Amino acid sequence: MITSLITSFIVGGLICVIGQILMDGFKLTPAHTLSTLVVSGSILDGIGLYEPLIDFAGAGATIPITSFGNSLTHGALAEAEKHGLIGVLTGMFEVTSSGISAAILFGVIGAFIFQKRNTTY
Amino acid sequence: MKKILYISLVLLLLTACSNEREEAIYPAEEAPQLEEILNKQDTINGYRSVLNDEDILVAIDIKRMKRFNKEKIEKNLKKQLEEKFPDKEILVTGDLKVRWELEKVMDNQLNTEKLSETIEEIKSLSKEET
Amino acid sequence: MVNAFGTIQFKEMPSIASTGVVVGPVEKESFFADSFDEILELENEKEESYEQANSRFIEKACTIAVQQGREQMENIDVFIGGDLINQLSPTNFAARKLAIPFLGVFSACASSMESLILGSLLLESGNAKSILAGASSHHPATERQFRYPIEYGAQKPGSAQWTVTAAGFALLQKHAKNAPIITHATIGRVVDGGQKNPLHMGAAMAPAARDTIERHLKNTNSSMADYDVIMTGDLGKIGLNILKEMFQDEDSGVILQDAGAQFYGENSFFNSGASGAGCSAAVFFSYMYDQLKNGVFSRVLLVATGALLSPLTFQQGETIPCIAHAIECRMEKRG
Amino acid sequence: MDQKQFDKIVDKQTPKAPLFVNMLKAFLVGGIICTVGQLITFFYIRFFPFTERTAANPTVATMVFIAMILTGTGLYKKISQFGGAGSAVPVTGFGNAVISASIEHKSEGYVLGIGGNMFKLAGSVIVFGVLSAFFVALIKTILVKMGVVSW
Repeated sequence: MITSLITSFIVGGLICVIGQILMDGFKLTPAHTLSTLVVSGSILDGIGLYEPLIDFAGAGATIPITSFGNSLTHGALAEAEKHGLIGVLTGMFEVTSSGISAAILFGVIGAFIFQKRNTTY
Repeated sequence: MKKILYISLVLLLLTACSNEREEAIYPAEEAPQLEEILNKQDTINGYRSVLNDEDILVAIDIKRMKRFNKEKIEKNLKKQLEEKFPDKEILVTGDLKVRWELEKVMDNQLNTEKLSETIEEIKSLSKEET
Repeated sequence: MVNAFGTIQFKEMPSIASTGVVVGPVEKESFFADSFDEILELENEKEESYEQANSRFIEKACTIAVQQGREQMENIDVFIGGDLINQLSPTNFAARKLAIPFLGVFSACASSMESLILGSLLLESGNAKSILAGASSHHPATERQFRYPIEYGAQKPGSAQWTVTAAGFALLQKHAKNAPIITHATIGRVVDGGQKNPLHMGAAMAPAARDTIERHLKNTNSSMADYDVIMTGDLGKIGLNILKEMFQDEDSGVILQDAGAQFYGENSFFNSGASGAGCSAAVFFSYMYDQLKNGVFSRVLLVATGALLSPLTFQQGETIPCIAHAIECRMEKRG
Repeated sequence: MDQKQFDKIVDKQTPKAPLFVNMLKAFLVGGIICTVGQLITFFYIRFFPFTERTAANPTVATMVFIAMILTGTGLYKKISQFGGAGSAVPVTGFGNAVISASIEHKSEGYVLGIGGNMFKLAGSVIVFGVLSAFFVALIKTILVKMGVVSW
């Protein structure tokens, strides 16, 4: 258990460090950084490396936004494996990500609950 | 900040060394052959296995640094077991959930009927893929 | 009279009869907090949009300025003002309530001085007797338009500045008793220093400030040492250092000051300092106005700087053009 | 003064982002967020019928829920100022982008305000996630058909 926590800490932390390097070193905006990471996650899954990383690091690999690219690609690939080229297309419409649905749901709920407050400093 | 890093490093080393091999097969006396194969594995820290007339469920605790190859290790072991037990359905997994479920089976000393029910449940659980 | 370089000399001596400055709750932290007329506890009241809140700040500041000048709102001839929001909606909406003939102006954070220059010209020409002029900005409203939503977590670099929530308006009248007079004004040119980083406004605006100050000094045949203070609007700490280094004048080190750099003191949360049209308006119409009135300063140059960018232009990769308007104020004991 | 001289002055006066310190902070904050995620994963595996793989979905949803609370109370912004990418890269950062935008645009109504602006910041992540997934899957499928790689 504890080793799992530590590996997820280290792997998750390292992915964030890569993000920080993109932001500070390459002067990317947060949106550019996150998009880059999502695309990398998707490519990593394409060459079959992301799933082993999840096996290794658990939440350290599923919580960073890279896993978003991974799950999308994984869905598309699973369909492609079954139905060939046409599966890539149909797969695209089948894949879901709990991140998006959760963000939409809690975004609306959050807007309901929270009022505007004074800016804090 | 650095302190936390050091502490976590020390913890990592400690836990890496202190993992004891936990091995258990239920019902215990059933399968000396199975035990033999499982004990040979050097990529795992331990295992839990439950079997009845049709199925063998094995939950392995894969060593931390070998977990990258989780799928391969599972497949490999499954193949070995299938050779030895051609008439049984075999499930090998490194999944924590299955391990915990098998522990429950062992703790509750389930009898045959309940056992096969639970085994079916566990099998369907592990089939679910995201 | 506008000469070739854009410096205007006012012969009729328009004066700043009174001022009104209203700030938000964060500005309690300000170095200038004691000089502000009113600090509101709520940045925006319940169910009120940020833009509405901005209008409320403007209305309050105008009311205070008029009250302190012992005038009636209906006696004001013209209301000149600007803010940072699209189509100047907060000022337009405030003008709807004030019901005074209205001129909306925009030169981003330099709007405060632009409205003051226009007001002085109207007084000078004899077409008006009392004028309300000033500018405002509202932190959350500006932030959401130019940057990110308020609650979005984006790490700010050390060069970033904090748009203040403040409205500052001045009542301009001819020959008001015991009030600072406006002697000169220099209209700024749009200067582009080739900067592209919207989180580093100080660097973008410094060349415009330099251009305007230089032209003003040249046109009025004066040097920096003739002024007690030359105060820029919102260059921030880094922008001020850049401006000082560009001048390489031995006097520039002391005389050049910046309202944005001093606004929040040394509080590192605000990084390089304050910014926004309300920053220059609030400081010039409270602290600087008081100092002039109390005779601490007798001759100052107020230079408000503005970055003329929009969220579209910097996303399209354009550089940030900037402008700076200057007003020279003097306090003379007049019988 | 020409452009070069000016650029030099700007360069000299602008403070450099402390890359190493920022990296360390990002590591710490990102690591902690992922560890919390791992704890939540354990919770779901233990008490609900989820395996390690399937537990990722409820975990992500729970993390976004936590992000909602932190965003609404104004804490997420503070964590981000300290943690930088450490709080932007985990899915909580994605949640923060969506939730902050929808709270912000509530004043323009539920359809045009919240509905229209919710993905103002986070939309690009979805767009590029889906696009790259499509192309990666396409390329891999073609390569498999050609016999260069296997599934």
